[in-house]
Amino acid sequence: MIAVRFFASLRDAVGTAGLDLGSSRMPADLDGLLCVLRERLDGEAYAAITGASVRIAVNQTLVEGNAALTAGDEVAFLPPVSGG
Amino acid sequence: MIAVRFFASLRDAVGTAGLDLGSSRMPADLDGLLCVLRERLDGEAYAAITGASVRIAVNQTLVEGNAALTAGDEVAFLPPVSGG
Amino acid sequence: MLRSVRVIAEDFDVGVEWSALRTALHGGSGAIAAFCGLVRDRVDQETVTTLTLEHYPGMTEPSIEAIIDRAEARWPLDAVWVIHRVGALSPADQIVLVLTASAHRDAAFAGCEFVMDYLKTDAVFWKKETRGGVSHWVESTHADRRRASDWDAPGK
Amino acid sequence: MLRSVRVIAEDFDVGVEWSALRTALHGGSGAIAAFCGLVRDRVDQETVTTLTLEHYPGMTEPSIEAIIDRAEARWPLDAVWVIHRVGALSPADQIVLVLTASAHRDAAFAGCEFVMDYLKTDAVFWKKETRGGVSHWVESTHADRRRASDWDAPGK
Repeated sequence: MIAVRFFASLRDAVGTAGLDLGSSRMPADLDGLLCVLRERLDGEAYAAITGASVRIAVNQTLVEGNAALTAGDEVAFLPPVSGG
Repeated sequence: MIAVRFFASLRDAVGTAGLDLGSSRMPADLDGLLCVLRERLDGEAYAAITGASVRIAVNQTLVEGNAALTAGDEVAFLPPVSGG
Repeated sequence: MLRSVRVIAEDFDVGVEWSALRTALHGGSGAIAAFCGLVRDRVDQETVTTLTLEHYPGMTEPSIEAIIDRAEARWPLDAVWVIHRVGALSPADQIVLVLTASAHRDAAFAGCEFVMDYLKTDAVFWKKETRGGVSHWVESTHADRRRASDWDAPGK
Repeated sequence: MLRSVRVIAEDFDVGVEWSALRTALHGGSGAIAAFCGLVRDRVDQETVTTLTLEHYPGMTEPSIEAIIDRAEARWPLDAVWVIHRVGALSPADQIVLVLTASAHRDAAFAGCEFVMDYLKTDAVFWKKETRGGVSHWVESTHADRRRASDWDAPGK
């Protein structure tokens, strides 16, 4: 199972803070996870989480491009940050 | 009477924090005051208070060059400052 | 180097932090610099009622540690302490505190400013501002990003 | 603009000053910067035992006010507070505190650094350092004077 998390504006866009994916079909990598999310989310929400400024973290580490996933991984969709 | 004050390294050089000048002969300006001090101080002390880096304040305001003095004025000899 | 990174919901007491830092310093430190960000009551002529800060526990702290690592590699710092609040804040509330210490003031000031600049652009926080009755997510500004990238300019 | 200039022999409590400043600020201030200078225990490999600060009452305070005037003319500052101690200080003692507040952090930081730089070169204080059993008067360094004069460079 993969835990998917959406933060801040992406949580608002998706309508939930997180989803658990893969109890039936476990995605092998990020690209596979995005395919599952495209089925699960409405078009606007999917567009939001795949926006150019969105970064993806696997187990709290930023990844670029595709990345393999294993059961228990946490995948987070992060909109642009703003601290301080 | 003119109150003359020496600060920090100049106080050490002159050996006193201040002198009251002019009970007998009141200097009319800074140049006159310096003449009186040349008589009163030893050569090393006079050299110290007339050093290139020494600034002079009359009544707590820096002055450049000569300046008229009147009774009750306070003339201070200030070595280079260093705060903070 | 002394370091402390705390992401907390409750308010912090600058006096308490200051005293703790001074107690922990060795005698070679001649300079402490501090910065604190506060919630402003107005932005673009509109009254701000709430600023809500969100973070990603387990990712936010390392993102701050990474900023401190870069500051430590760049200046001879004796200490860098960062406290960053999360949750719903009101105008005049304290948001963030950065304390730095060094032998000399140039490193203390530069380290403090550097950490603040990158907290704006690289630390994993999100801000939602409620003003004029409307809530919206705030992104770091172009000016924020330029301030941060300026640290890589030659001569800095 | 809120301003406070104090030249005092006793120690100051940064927490008390910080709280007083925050209470006095209006809600438009989003940034507080602070700097505190401490007596270092060693200078040039020698143990420092005492740092004695002397001032010229009646002239020192206006010399600090003049520095604050220049900072106020240059940046949109909501507050500048300066506390400078005089008398005999020991290693780790606090010497000086500068607090600035502004709507944004760039002005708060710049104002704080500017005031500190000119306190080193223009404020009427003298410092006598006792180290290795010998006392000598300390002058502001060439680096101090360059830091101060750099504020007049184009582009600052």
